[in-house]
Amino acid sequence: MYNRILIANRGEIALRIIRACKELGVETVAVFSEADRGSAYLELADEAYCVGNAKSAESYLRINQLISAAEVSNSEAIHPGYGFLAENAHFNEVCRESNIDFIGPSPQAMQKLGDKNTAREMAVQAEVPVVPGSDGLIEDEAQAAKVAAEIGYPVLIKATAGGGGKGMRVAMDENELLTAFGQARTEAGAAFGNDAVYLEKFILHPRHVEVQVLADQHGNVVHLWERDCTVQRRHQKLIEESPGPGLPQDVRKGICDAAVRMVKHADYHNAGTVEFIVDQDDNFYFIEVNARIQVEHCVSEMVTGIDLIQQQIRVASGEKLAFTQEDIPCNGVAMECRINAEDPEFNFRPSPGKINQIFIPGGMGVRWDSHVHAGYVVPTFYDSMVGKLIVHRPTREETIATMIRALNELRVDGIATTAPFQVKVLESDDFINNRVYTKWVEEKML
Amino acid sequence: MYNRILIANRGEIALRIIRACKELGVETVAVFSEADRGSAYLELADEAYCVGNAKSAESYLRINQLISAAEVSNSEAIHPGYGFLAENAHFNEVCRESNIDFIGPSPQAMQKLGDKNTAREMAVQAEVPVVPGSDGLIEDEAQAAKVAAEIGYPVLIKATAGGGGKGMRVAMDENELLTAFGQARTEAGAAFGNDAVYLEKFILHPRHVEVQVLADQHGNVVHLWERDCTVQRRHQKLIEESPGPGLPQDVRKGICDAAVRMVKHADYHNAGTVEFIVDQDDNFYFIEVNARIQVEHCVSEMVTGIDLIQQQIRVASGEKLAFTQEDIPCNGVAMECRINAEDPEFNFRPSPGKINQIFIPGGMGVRWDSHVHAGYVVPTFYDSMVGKLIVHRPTREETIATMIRALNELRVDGIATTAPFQVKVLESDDFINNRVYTKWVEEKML
Amino acid sequence: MAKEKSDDPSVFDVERIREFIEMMKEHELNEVDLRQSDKRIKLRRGGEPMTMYAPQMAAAPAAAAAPAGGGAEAAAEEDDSNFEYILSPTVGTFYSKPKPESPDFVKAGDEVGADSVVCIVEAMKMFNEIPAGISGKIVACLVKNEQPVGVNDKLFKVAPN
Amino acid sequence: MAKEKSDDPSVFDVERIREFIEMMKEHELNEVDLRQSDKRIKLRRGGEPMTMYAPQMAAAPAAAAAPAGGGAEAAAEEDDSNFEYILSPTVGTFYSKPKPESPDFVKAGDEVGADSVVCIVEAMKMFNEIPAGISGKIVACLVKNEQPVGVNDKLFKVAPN
Repeated sequence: MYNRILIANRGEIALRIIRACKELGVETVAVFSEADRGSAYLELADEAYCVGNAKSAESYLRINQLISAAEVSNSEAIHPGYGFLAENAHFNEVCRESNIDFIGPSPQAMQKLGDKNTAREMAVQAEVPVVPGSDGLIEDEAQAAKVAAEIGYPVLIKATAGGGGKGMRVAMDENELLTAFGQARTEAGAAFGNDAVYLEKFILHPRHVEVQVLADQHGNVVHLWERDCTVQRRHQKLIEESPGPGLPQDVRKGICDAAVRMVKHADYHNAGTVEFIVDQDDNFYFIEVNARIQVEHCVSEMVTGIDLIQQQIRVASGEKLAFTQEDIPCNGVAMECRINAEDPEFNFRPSPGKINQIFIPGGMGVRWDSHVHAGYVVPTFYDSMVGKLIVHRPTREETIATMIRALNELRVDGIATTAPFQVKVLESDDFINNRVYTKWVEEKML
Repeated sequence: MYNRILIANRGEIALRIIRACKELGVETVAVFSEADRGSAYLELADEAYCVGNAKSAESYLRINQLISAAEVSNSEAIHPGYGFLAENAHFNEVCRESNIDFIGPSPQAMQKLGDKNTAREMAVQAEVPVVPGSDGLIEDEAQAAKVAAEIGYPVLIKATAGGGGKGMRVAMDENELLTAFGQARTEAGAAFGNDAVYLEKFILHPRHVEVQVLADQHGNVVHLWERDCTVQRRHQKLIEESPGPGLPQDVRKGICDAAVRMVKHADYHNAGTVEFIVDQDDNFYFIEVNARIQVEHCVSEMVTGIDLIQQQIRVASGEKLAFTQEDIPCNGVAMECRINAEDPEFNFRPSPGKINQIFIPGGMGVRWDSHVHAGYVVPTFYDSMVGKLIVHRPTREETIATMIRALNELRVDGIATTAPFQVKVLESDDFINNRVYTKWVEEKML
Repeated sequence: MAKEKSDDPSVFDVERIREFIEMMKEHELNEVDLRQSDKRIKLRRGGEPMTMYAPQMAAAPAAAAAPAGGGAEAAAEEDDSNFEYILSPTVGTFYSKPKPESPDFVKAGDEVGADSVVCIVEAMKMFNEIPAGISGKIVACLVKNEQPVGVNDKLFKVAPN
Repeated sequence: MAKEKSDDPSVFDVERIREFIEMMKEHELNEVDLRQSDKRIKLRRGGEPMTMYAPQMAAAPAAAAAPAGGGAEAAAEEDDSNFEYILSPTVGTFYSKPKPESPDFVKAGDEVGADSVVCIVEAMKMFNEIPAGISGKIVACLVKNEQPVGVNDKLFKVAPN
């Protein structure tokens, strides 16, 4: 086990990692930008170094400053958290070249899985179902029309380098396809400097289901069950839960086993998430692998009792997993609401600024993960998430009731938060009766 | 189920009850003294009424004001919380005469169990082991000497109306007994206006172990396992945990079954606690029954997943228990630290006043039950407890590590708290290796 | 108020401000806001604003949610402090009249003496006649008939003689 | 402003403002707002105390835990503001001398020019010579030889010319 690690991140996840380290008896080195100077959570670290100005590019993304901080502080490993450099294979490599462990997968695995097209090919090899579509890139309209005819309309045109919906087009028939094809390429070229696109079947009203996996460096791979993250707004997850509501047991087993196959095939170690979409007949299709810890990891922690951050550090340091798949329970129902400094009354516009007063929810079944406090100023430079409210109760009904109770208890004076909107979602018939889909928020709640 | 209940209490437990009610869909009516006017938790209630001045005797103990508040607010039941009128059989009776349910046992059961001597007799009838001693009161020195010779020295002289150590004397031999007997009587008479005393065997270095029980009004009684509350300072519990560390399984079963026998024999319903002392050979002896919810109920909630306050309200309203003994798990290890506004640096002197700033611990395995926030003023008039820090992890080792981490995270600016002292206890070899006893804090830590 | 007492110092008078501030500290006031014609003296002290804990509940319980030291603050909200209040001595139901068919004990404008009965607060079947406690003119009745009230809830606003 | 009582100085009177400010500090006031006819004096200060988040760490990282806007506050601690600081442009190890056996680049009392090298900060095997950036007299070296430093940590205190 390490004596000391550096945390190349900020805010909630930096605090989360500090907590895990304290419980493991590992010393922590924090880094911070001028915008985060003086934040309370930095005091909990054993050391803290300023790495630059408020802008991420001038602080949390400065690889040389982060490596220097690790070296002067004698840190043996770096935990990247999520966001920033968490999925940057180059940073991953520089760490290892500097004889500092990167707490995550190998740069090679990260690279392979980072490219959607390669990842899809690996999935097929691992016999993980993928959305029917072109195997590889589409060169021209003619090929597009041919493939579309094979897989059947409606079809989706996607940019291989894409993300966040850019370079994406739906075509209901061949006419639409021929126009959309050009548009998608142009948009992709502009957005990513890479206009390569591919085709796949368009799935109506899908759910987003992902599987938490954990792998050591000795070939042992386990899953910590699935998370349903279907409630999203513009691809931003708002509510996550485990287990996936309404998933038949055989589908659960199938999707979790598929995730383990995928990770084994990619020769992947540390924590990761395999993302799927599930159609209305409970068929699941591989989407991508997130080669890092995720914001919503806490819901898997609650149902399994396993501290994922501690496990990340253990396996990175070379330890074998201390448990097998059979040892991993799935108790009750856990749910997480991301509390963002955004104003749902005004189209979720960012609401940074000073928190004059805050009443933090607590009590039976409630977990609160956040670095904020009365007097804390939410900076304008970073992600708008100010905290995560997690609830764990025996049944989904109880979990929803407690989450609503806790969201109503949370009172923040000085900034607006998404909490009131999340209450509306939790009270809606569609959510309670599990009739949501990835575009549900935009189509039914806004 | 009730539509609306009144909460005849304040602070942490008032908030705890409001939370349970919100999750049950029951409306709440809070009461408050002038000292608590404007406290944040009152806003969470559907209504709130001032019942008088800061002094408890002029507000939270004013039965007529509380009943009036229940009547004008159309409350169907009153939850007394703990302390104040929670074990006042007269208040219990007045509620029922006013056609308001008292959320707790019957006044008769409360009365019987309230008298130590009667309770002891009932224990004997229920075949619950009691500390060997005089069956009933000791009239004079001669009888005292005779009984002491039978049960063997050292012996303990106790006041039947006693509490808090008053009217208690240890005698190592007959000479000491003859002097101590008179002293104990005088002290008891002065303290309680009742100089009746009895004798029992003095147990060296006992542990305090109590069993949480829950009974409906249809004869169903279950236990929620035991709690070890051995770490006390002057009879004030500082740390509680479940399960009891180092208790052999057969002893656990024996003590829990005994508690259920006791409660059934007393024709008791609602939540209650049966207290025992356990000697160094793991023999357990009945001490008393607490006919109310207790501060430390949360540790039993964590290991069983059962919300005790919700259950109190359900059974009081006439519902049958929805589960049997076999359905009640005991998962992992839960521990609670009572955070008191006291300064351990200065002999635990009270430290009321304004909380300028507070950082509340959170994260994996941590539960925080408290009504305080930055800007809250801790009044001088009431109990010094400002919050409860509860941790639940798979093993005792992990639970201790997380509790230490969380206690160090808790920072309160403006008042002193017991947290630093509790860290010292948790880090001590005696606590880790389970070598503590009820006087351990005074003898080894102060 | 038009003609100002010549002994009334400028609002900028340092000594008077100091006295106000010491009063605020002594009585834990968060704010003092005094206005007269075109003059204003506004002073704020203490930590973070507690506005988030401002009243959110129905009339009677509203007082409950007023910030700590709410009494003082409530007073601060008044245009001036020339008024007093008749408070409820008990939790109960407020009755403005002895019988449903009879007129109110008092109405705005009535002169009352310390012993005049101004209302009844009923608690546990006991009908407590509430005396004004001060002599003066009723400015307003602050509670509706048959509304529940708590201890120290304001019942009437009075301009004392 | 024309007809102003002689005993009532201009709102711009520095002495009176100073008295107000001292009162505000002494009594923890957040705001003073005084108006009379067309005159107004409004003073605001501070938020709630963040003292609990004051530095608690070792020398180098100490800056880390300074309150937000710590720079300003640090300056406030100084008796006066006639000094400037040479800050570290990078995370690294501070070296006061080019070689272990050689003397320090600069010591207290030395005059430096903007281009004078005052120290080396080593990061990733790269030895960065740090220029003073201002000309003046070195008042103090604030970091020990071979001590780790972060971006913007204060290295030297300088009295500028």
